[in-house]
Amino acid sequence: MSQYRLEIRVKPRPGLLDPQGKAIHHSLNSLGWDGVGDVRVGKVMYIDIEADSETSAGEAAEAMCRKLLANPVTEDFEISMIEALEGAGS
Amino acid sequence: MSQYRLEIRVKPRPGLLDPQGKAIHHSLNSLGWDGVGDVRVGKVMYIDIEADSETSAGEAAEAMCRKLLANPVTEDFEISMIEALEGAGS
Amino acid sequence: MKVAVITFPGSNCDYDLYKAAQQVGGDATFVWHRERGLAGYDAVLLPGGFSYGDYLRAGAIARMSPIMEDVTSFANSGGPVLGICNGFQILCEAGLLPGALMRNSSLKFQGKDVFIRVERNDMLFTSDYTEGQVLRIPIAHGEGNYEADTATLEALEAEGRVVFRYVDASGESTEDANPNGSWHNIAGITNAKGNVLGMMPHPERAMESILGSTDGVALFTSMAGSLSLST
Amino acid sequence: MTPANSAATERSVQPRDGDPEITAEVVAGHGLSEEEYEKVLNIMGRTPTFTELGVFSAMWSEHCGYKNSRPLLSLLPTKAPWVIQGPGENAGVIDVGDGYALAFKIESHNHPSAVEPYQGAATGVGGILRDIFTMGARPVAVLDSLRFGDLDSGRVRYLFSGVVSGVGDYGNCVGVPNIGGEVVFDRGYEGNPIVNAMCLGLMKREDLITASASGTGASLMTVGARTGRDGIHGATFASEELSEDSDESSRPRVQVGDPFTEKLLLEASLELIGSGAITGIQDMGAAGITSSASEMAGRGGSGVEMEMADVPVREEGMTPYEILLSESQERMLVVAEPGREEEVRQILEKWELEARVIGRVTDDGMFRVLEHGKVVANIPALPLTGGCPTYEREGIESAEIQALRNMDLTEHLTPEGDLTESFQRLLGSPNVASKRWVYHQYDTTVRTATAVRPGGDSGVIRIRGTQRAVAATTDCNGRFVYLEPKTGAMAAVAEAARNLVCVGALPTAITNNLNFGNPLKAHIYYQLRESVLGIAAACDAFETPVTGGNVSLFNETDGRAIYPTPVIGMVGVIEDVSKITAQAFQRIGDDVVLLGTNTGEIGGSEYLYVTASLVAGQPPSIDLEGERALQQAVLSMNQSSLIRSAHDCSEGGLACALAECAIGDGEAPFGLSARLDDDLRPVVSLFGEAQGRIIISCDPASTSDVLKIAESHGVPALRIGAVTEATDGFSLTVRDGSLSASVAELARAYFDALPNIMDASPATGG
Ligand SMILES: Nc1ncnc2c1ncn2[C@@H]1O[C@H](COP(=O)(O)OP(=O)(O)O)[C@@H](O)[C@H]1O
Ligand SMILES: [Mg+2]
Repeated sequence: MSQYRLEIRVKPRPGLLDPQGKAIHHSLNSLGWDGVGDVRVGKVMYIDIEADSETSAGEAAEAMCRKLLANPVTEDFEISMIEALEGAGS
Repeated sequence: MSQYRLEIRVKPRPGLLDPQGKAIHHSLNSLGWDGVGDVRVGKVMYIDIEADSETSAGEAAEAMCRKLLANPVTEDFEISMIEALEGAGS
Repeated sequence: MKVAVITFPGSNCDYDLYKAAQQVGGDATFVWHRERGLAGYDAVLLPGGFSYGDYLRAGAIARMSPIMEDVTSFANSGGPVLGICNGFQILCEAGLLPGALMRNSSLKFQGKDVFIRVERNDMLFTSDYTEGQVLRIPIAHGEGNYEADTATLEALEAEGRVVFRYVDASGESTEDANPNGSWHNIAGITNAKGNVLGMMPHPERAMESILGSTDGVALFTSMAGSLSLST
Repeated sequence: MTPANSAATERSVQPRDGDPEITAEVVAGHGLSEEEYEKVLNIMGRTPTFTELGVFSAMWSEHCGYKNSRPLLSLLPTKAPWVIQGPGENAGVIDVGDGYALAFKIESHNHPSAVEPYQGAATGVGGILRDIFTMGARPVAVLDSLRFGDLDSGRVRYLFSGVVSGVGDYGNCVGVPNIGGEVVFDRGYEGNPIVNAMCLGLMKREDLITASASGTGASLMTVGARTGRDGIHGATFASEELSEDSDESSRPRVQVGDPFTEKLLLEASLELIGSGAITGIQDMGAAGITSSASEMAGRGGSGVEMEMADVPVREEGMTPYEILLSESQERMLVVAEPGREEEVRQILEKWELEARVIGRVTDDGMFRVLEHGKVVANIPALPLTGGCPTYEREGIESAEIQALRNMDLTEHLTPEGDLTESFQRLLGSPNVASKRWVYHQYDTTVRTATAVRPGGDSGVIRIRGTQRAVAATTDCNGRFVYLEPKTGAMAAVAEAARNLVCVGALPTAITNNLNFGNPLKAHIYYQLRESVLGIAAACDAFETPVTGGNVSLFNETDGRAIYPTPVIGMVGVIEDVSKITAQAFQRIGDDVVLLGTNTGEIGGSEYLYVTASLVAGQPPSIDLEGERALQQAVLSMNQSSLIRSAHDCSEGGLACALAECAIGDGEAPFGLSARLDDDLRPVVSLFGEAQGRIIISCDPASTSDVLKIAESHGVPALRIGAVTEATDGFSLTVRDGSLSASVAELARAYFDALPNIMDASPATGG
């Protein structure tokens, strides 16, 4: 078993209103950053997982997203491997 | 001028308590993912910026983080370029 | 006492604060966040609510409002500034008070009465209370978990800048009495000079017995008393 | 704006490039029956365009057209001298004295909440707030009436916690206090949660404004948020049954709420109404621009013409069909006085919102839609809003339910352990236990007007500057309605009235939310009809007319319907806030008096659900005259300041009600020593849910006066015991049994039940 650190990004589905992104967009514009267009805001999670392999760590993360971490109705998610941490202690 | 899409990840500073991460950790464990260790939760933002170059887009994003997007007391941030979008229309 | 109640888009306790100031004889005026200039006011009040929806972080966007430059110079020149709930969050974001208000440790909004203890009454905000007095005051917030770096926290305690602390009915600051996970049960703090006060509980909602408590009144009479003496 | 006039000469409808052809399949896909489509053809005199079909489909959905319920709704009493605005507007309005009027209404968001609990509930609150402030009233209170399956399912916990955060986050952000509601858990709602939100708004009588479009040439303006592709066809969707794959197919239909924009829209709307620059205003709720524009035209007896290219949109390339049917939130349609459009724009601008002229009021009675000057829809407005066919069906009671009602319950009426153990289980059952876990997530004190917060029998909001207050409650026991719809519906109205008189408020009017299954099934139609008849009878008896409401049908999953649940939202008036009566005991030594009769009716009770997992038996009967007398007796005791507390008996019966009086909010509990010598079995005596009972406490010196008042109203009254010190414990004795427990233990069972369940295991969406 090794230990992996994964990064999971959960973001609002395209087409859905993102009030938070809208407010940030508006604020950046009024602070003088005119060149800012669309802003979308989501969550990023860093999860340490113990698994046999990188693949199985990724699969576990995907299952977690489906079950708990992402809202299937309003959010999409992406998973990336950040690093393989040796042994059990992270 | 070109259009760039940047990804900004804002995360709780190490050492700070992250109740959300703790709650997710707890839930994952009780859903049977025993191998999950530390969980940290932050925000991810996708921002479209018009700029002369990739470098200046990145610099603008950094300035935005310092001014507004991250709270220096509690958060760190990281910026990555996602893609260069041609022209003005994203 | 002439007080400015600053209204941001999304403020929702502005009216309550205005009424509280009036109740103690204050001459209150709403000042919209895009207005400029605070000359002629004796005190500035930042109300609770959800400025800019609390999007991004509570208070983060509001502190960029034009009026905040004036609030900052008002504070820097020694003028009394009181921020309640979202007002406290804005003061922290603006750097007028140290630290930050993070999400409640329960991850839930908390709306209920709590008890807080008056840690000092030698300030213009608290002179009508007695030291150690226990107040019953409503809270209503999702991000009231006070945090700062260790040096700041230690300085706050060492310099006696914690003005209010969550306690139980008997006045003990226990973990159970802490509604949001704040460090050392902090409910309200002041700046080094003592002219800027930020607090999460809502004294303006504890002004009449029909509302369940009158323990907030003394905060406003303290201010009115001190300010009418000084002008 | 593209001048609508340039198209005025070209009235013929242009088929749009790329729009699907109208086939029988397309028609069916829009939820219109053959008969209904025939009627469309008759009205139009030609085949409708795709855009027009979409408009009809939305307006003639159950949600907008009330096609299965309108004939029944006409049976409800709607008139009283204090009713200023009855059904038909965004909200009902009543006179509450001293020059003030109260606007109030209840609204469901059941289907959206089943798909996405957080956003579904949040946008439900947003919608009902808009219904209130478009009447010119400032929202002063929210109540939420919620129902879910049993909490042992992760999915149910997910729905429950998501709905509660959604209700809370939205109302908290806008700054409207929550003053009450209900939460019920029963397997009958598994898969189909009920999320009803009620709002109260206060205004000066003269500030009332309505949603009608009149004055030819006046400008139609959209104000608030931009229009996106979200929620397209939500109105049709809300009228369909959920099926296994609803999650998939309804994804794009989810709407996201933006309470911050709502708060700005609220302030801007009230300022607009105050300015006199507008003559009509309506929320864009279900079916978006389509319903708001056509209903305003219908009410004003006028027509409207709108240019879709002028509607501010959030996404590129939206078709007129999409723009017309979008249910993006936080938008309004207003009718501006000619020449004052700029003033409207400036008020919106101050609140950092947009206002745009998109059309005008016409005198030709047509609902006309243009796209870059070309007419894409041209429909007579009146038949569109009022011509939806309505159906009266045959209702037949289900034999299965009849059998449940007639079931012999005898074997279930002896507790397995001792009585006290059953009692504690009952107090800790999620239906009886304290709902603090819920309302501590709500801001209940913002606006500094909340005189009674959630946790009491009714919430109370004082009217600043007067001695008056308004009280409100929502109630319905769906099990009773399921077992016998008419009796159950009467019980819902009666319970609401009891809850009001307990705080000292005179019941004044109701709004109602009819949550039912598929009315095309005879047994469901029976439930619907009987329920409406029950509400009508009770409202007549109590002089509490119906000023509005909402109908949510097709609450079924895989053919299984929810319990018929006609939620009653009732409001009342308190003339003197200093006379509000508390729910909890106030003083040691006070006498405890039971008003009403302990009949021991236990059918449909929480006791049977908790101990035998049963929903069966004859539900408690309702004596409307007796209820009315009880209400008047309690109000008279309140007026004479004779009583210190009042609380009605509902779920969990007499024993649980007494425990609630003793425990209070847990801070300063009391004990009780009481005895009741009736000849009923202990279980039915203690836990039966007979109607028409209120427990009051009073100074022993007042007891004889209290009993006299009761007698003069013909209300049975009996002193059953006295308030004691908490340390003396809670003891309640009946002829053949007794309960005794420490008050601290009872308080723990009562307050910790929900937090323990919710903390124990995670809520999962999957
Ligand atoms: N969803 C809710 N939102 C706000 N308050 C609630 C909610 N559910 C219950 N409450 C509060 O808890 C009290 C007790 O609920 P309930 O047992 O249903 O009361 P009752 O039987 O008197 O109608 C309610 O009167 C209300 O004030
Ligand atoms: Mg009650």
